[in-house]
Amino acid sequence: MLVRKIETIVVESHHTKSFYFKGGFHADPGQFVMVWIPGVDEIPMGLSTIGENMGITVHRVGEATEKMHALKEGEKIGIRGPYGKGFDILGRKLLVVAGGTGIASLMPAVETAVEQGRDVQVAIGALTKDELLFAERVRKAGAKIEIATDDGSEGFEGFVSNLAEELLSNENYDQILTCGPEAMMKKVIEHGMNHKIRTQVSLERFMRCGIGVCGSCAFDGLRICRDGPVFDGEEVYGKGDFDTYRRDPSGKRIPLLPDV
Amino acid sequence: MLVRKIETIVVESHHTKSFYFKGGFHADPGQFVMVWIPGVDEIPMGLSTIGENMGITVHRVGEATEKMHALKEGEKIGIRGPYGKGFDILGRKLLVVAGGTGIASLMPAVETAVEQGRDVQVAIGALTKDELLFAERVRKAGAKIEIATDDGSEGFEGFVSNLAEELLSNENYDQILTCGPEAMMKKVIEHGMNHKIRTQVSLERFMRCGIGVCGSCAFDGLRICRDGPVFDGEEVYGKGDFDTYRRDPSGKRIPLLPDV
Amino acid sequence: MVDLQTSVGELKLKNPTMLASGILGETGELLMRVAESGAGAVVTKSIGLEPREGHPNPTVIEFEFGLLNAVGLANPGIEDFREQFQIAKKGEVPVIGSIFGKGAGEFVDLATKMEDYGASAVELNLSCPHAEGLGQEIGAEPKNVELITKEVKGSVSIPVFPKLTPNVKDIVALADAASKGGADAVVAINSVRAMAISPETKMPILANKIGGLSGTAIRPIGVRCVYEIWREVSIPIIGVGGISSGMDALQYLMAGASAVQIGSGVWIGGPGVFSNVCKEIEEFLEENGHKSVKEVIGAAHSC
Amino acid sequence: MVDLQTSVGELKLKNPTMLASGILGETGELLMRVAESGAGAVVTKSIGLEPREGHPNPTVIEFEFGLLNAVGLANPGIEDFREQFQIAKKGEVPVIGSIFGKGAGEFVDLATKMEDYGASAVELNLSCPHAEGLGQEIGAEPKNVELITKEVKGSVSIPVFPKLTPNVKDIVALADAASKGGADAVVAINSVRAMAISPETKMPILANKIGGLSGTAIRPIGVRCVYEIWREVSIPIIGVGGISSGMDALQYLMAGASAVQIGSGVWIGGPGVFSNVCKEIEEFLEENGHKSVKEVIGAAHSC
Ligand SMILES: Cc1cc2nc3c(=O)[nH]c(=O)nc-3n(C[C@H](O)[C@H](O)[C@H](O)COP(=O)(O)OP(=O)(O)OC[C@H]3O[C@@H](n4cnc5c(N)ncnc54)[C@H](O)[C@@H]3O)c2cc1C
Ligand SMILES: Cc1cc2nc3c(=O)[nH]c(=O)nc-3n(C[C@H](O)[C@H](O)[C@H](O)COP(=O)(O)OP(=O)(O)OC[C@H]3O[C@@H](n4cnc5c(N)ncnc54)[C@H](O)[C@@H]3O)c2cc1C
Ligand SMILES: Cc1cc2nc3c(=O)[nH]c(=O)nc-3n(C[C@H](O)[C@H](O)[C@H](O)COP(=O)(O)O)c2cc1C
Ligand SMILES: Cc1cc2nc3c(=O)[nH]c(=O)nc-3n(C[C@H](O)[C@H](O)[C@H](O)COP(=O)(O)O)c2cc1C
Ligand code: FES
Ligand code: FES
Repeated sequence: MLVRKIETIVVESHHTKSFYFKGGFHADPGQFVMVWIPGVDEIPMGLSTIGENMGITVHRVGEATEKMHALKEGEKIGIRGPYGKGFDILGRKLLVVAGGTGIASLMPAVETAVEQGRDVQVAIGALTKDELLFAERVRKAGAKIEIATDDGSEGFEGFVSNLAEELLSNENYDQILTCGPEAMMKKVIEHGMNHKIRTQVSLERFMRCGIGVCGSCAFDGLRICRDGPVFDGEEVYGKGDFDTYRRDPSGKRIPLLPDV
Repeated sequence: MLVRKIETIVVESHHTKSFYFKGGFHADPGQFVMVWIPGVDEIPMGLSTIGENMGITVHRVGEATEKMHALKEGEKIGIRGPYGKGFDILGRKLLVVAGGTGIASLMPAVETAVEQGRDVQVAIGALTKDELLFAERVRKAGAKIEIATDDGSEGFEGFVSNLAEELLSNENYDQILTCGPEAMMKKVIEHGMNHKIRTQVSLERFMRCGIGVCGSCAFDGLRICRDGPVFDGEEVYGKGDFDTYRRDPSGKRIPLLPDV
Repeated sequence: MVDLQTSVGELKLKNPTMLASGILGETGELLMRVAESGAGAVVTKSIGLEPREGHPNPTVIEFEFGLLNAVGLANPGIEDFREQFQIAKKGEVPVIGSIFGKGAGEFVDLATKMEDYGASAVELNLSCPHAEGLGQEIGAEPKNVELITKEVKGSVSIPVFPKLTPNVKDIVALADAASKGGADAVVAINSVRAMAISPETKMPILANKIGGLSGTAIRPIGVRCVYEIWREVSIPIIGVGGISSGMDALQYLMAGASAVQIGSGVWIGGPGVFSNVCKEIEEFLEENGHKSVKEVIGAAHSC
Repeated sequence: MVDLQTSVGELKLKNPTMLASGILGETGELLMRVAESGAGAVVTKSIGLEPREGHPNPTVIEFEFGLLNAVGLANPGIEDFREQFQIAKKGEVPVIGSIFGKGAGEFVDLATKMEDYGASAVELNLSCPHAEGLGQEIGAEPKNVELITKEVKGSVSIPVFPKLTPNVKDIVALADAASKGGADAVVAINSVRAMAISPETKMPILANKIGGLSGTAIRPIGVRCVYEIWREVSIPIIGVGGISSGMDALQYLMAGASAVQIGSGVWIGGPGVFSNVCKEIEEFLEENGHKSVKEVIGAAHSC
């Protein structure tokens, strides 16, 4: 377990903050870490920034993320990782489709792909303008950006998956990378299949070990933490758990709520 | 613990045999291994050959070496190591002084030094002609050889330390390497000091761990297994244990018998 | 060709490797995947009567030499597990149901259910080192091991394997008690009570503070336990603790284990660890002139 | 500047690191060398009444994660050891005499001699895992620990430190017994009963078959033992097991140890391990705003 001081905290939106710390390890775009909030919990978080300074971007949804939000610069967190299989960054033209906090896990892929000289089109979706994350950072990275808000307060009015469908109809892409609610990703995979484009999706399930032994993150016969969290869209599309079931900490299979 | 098949056994004299096995590890000239004779004992042995095929040369003196001599090609021994600090091979002209089985631990140094283009003069001593070891191998390596036998049955009549003194008076050497009875090595160190030449000596004491933790091989404040077995002559010359005391398996300090 | 088939009492195995309890054993699909990856049998996560969330995170941390865990017997409860069990059986190797309870009555209820579900054997977790009132808190006493084994034996007809804790002065006494209770085999060992502190935060890392050490670090402890049990107790032994290679498994087999389980070995080796271990055992046996893995079981005792 | 001084009961130490018994502790000169290399105190090899050759070789083997040994309490006997002790004292740090015996009478005789020789304290080896009729075969029973401690306390005036075995269900009961017997501190832990088999020869590697596991692998076990003892027993604790860095030592200190011992850490780190560990502790304390090492003793219990 690495223990790191929080060097910088950035408020990204009313419910989301980024936390930066010195990594000291290599990570691939799409990998995650287990973040220990001492005395509270340990939770998985995608790396939203990789490099000498590592960053995670935390959406406040419950106790652990709440306590995380209450931490100050200089306080300590534990880090295990990086874990999992990240995105394969391939192809000349990439479409990146992010729903909500999903953009956090996608940012390193966006930045890496642009640095490698690829054409990157990002579609970010949020409920409303104020909850949009990293739009500026996407622009600064040199990627093209389109925005969708459910309430139309900025950009395209509607789901980002619909926006993605529009983009796919207008241009040819080689790869799609997506992270967000599974209902949204399911649509994106379908659009990808219609256009015969491979989609890579990043999934989330309850995790304990993060290293593929405890089985808590089971998703059909896959372990999200080790076989994923990034999977080929076609691989997960057919699975019974996709967009349907998750497991609670007891291992019980329960319905996946639409907004988780 | 590596377990190795004995590939070849060579009878070197009526009380000495060499055993060859596939090493699979790197060793420096002068290093030793702990040899496990399954069901019998584990004893330290200098490596008499280093390289892809490793060799040890065993003088039959007691139970373990007797059992070792009874082993056949194809039988298995355990190997831990290589351990310890070997010889520093330095200087243009080297004098190598070997008493009895001492030549075994010196052979890799002789061969390495010649390969490195150094001038090597070897002086081998034995009680009698039939107990001379590796004379042919020294010649084949391309080193010069002088022989001393206590009974005069071959070469110089007398102790090899006297032969060494003669060689030192006739030529200039940069380094002396020696292995054999401590009384002999003590003389060699003295001759070296008289000629202002550094002597490196290889020592033996009762060993258990071979890795510097158990303390069984204590020699004043040194551990033969880890700080040695090769030491600077001047470093050990002043020590109370040198040529005087050894320790038995209980750790008791007891007189060093002249021929051990 | 070397024959890797072995048996643990009446339970026949196509090879001597099994998945250890608590590793990928909570869901049917993962059990099936492990079976398809080459394990000779799979053991389920330890299941109790009711759903249980286990200890809060952190629950698992890794060292260079093993894992420390305090999952705390999280499980969906025996009722919910029925469906998972049916899926697991599709893997076409024996599925062994691991169970835990507060006393003989709970063990009996759970064992009966497992038999019902089609378990090939039932493993009694009398050894979890980090769950209050459960596991080793019961199973460190020989008389409890004997009693619970006897009660379970009296109520099911599938083989019964008590799993023993190494966190005692004398694991042989536990094995002996299991044998007296009628156990068909014993499983040794569960993880070793241990903990880790993070100096930077001045806190134990596991939320439960204390957990169980598993993996390479405990292999010499597990081998010793199996060796000691074999000398004194005549029922078969299933060896577990720190196995990740064929040579590791062979140490256990030669110490006296009729089969082995692999848990933490899945961490580095993935589900492929079972077929790799089998391949290495096979190569070793071939090179050393053996026709069957059975020839080396207990071999380290003949010297 | 951080103050590394600590004390174990009345025994004052310039820093919290000590040499563990059985490592380089058989001869005066090596004890002196370790003292001069920076250890805050040195513990002698365990000494008995008579010279003892110990078990035959192989007695020590190494793993990536620690050592397995069955030296078998080889020692030159208390009479012969007098001279070594006098040499050891030249190292100018406290020399603690470790002793083993078959019962209270032998322990008393040995302790009296050690006091005579000038020992700063006496450590009772009630925990060697591989010597028949000695060590843990006596010391796994709380009542023996209490009795032997009491008898030794009654006959010497130097501090008495029983060294405890982790190979029990409940090490706290042993510490409690030591405390009741009047111990000034307890030392935890001795090595963990373990073994290794060489598949190629089908034999246990150690001549004694069973030995004790030490080094990195057992650190989480030792930390757990110290943590458990601290919660229940109020006498000071000396922590030992798998320490080779400052962070390792800090885990023990925070678990409740007033000082630590290093044994197998000498394998990789050499005698320089003591000053390295001290330097690392010092740096850690400095960075974390502590003035004295005493501030972190038991710190992991406040959460
Ligand atoms: C691979 C992966 C990457 C993730 N990346 C991010 C990220 O970049 N940013 C972000 O804000 N969130 C991310 N999450 C989700 C994040 O882990 C949860 O939001 C967080 O654990 C909620 O904890 P809580 O105590 O605040 O909420 P709770 O009230 O405990 O739970 C809220 C939701 O979070 C889930 N959750 C709780 N604990 C865990 C756990 N140990 N593992 C997985 N899910 C859990 C619950 O199942 C529930 O659905 C990621 C999850 C995974 C699996
Ligand atoms: C670094 C080193 C390198 C050596 N290299 C060689 C070599 O190349 N060829 C060779 O023939 N011999 C070598 N020896 C000596 C060899 O180890 C002993 O001759 C052997 O151990 C004797 O065992 P035994 O049972 O036959 O004799 P024993 O009857 O047991 O004893 C005879 C002598 O050997 C010593 N001895 C016994 N056991 C050990 C032990 N574990 N460690 C050290 N000494 C022991 C005894 O103290 C005694 O002096 C070396 C010793 C050391 C320390
Ligand atoms: C994450 C984890 C969870 C475990 N859960 C259980 C369990 O539920 N029941 C059980 O009997 N053993 C459990 N164990 C112990 C293992 O089955 C096994 O006995 C132990 O880990 C030693 O084997 P290994 O070194 O191969 O992991 C668990 C071990 C780990 C690492
Ligand atoms: C080679 C060796 C010899 C030992 N001899 C003794 C001994 O004589 N008396 C004793 O109390 N402990 C002995 N021990 C145990 C250590 O003192 C220590 O308790 C144990 O090794 C754990 O610490 P470590 O991991 O730092 O080595 C010995 C350990 C080793 C490795
Ligand atoms: S979180 Fe443990 S297997 Fe994925
Ligand atoms: S043989 Fe153990 S210290 Fe040298």
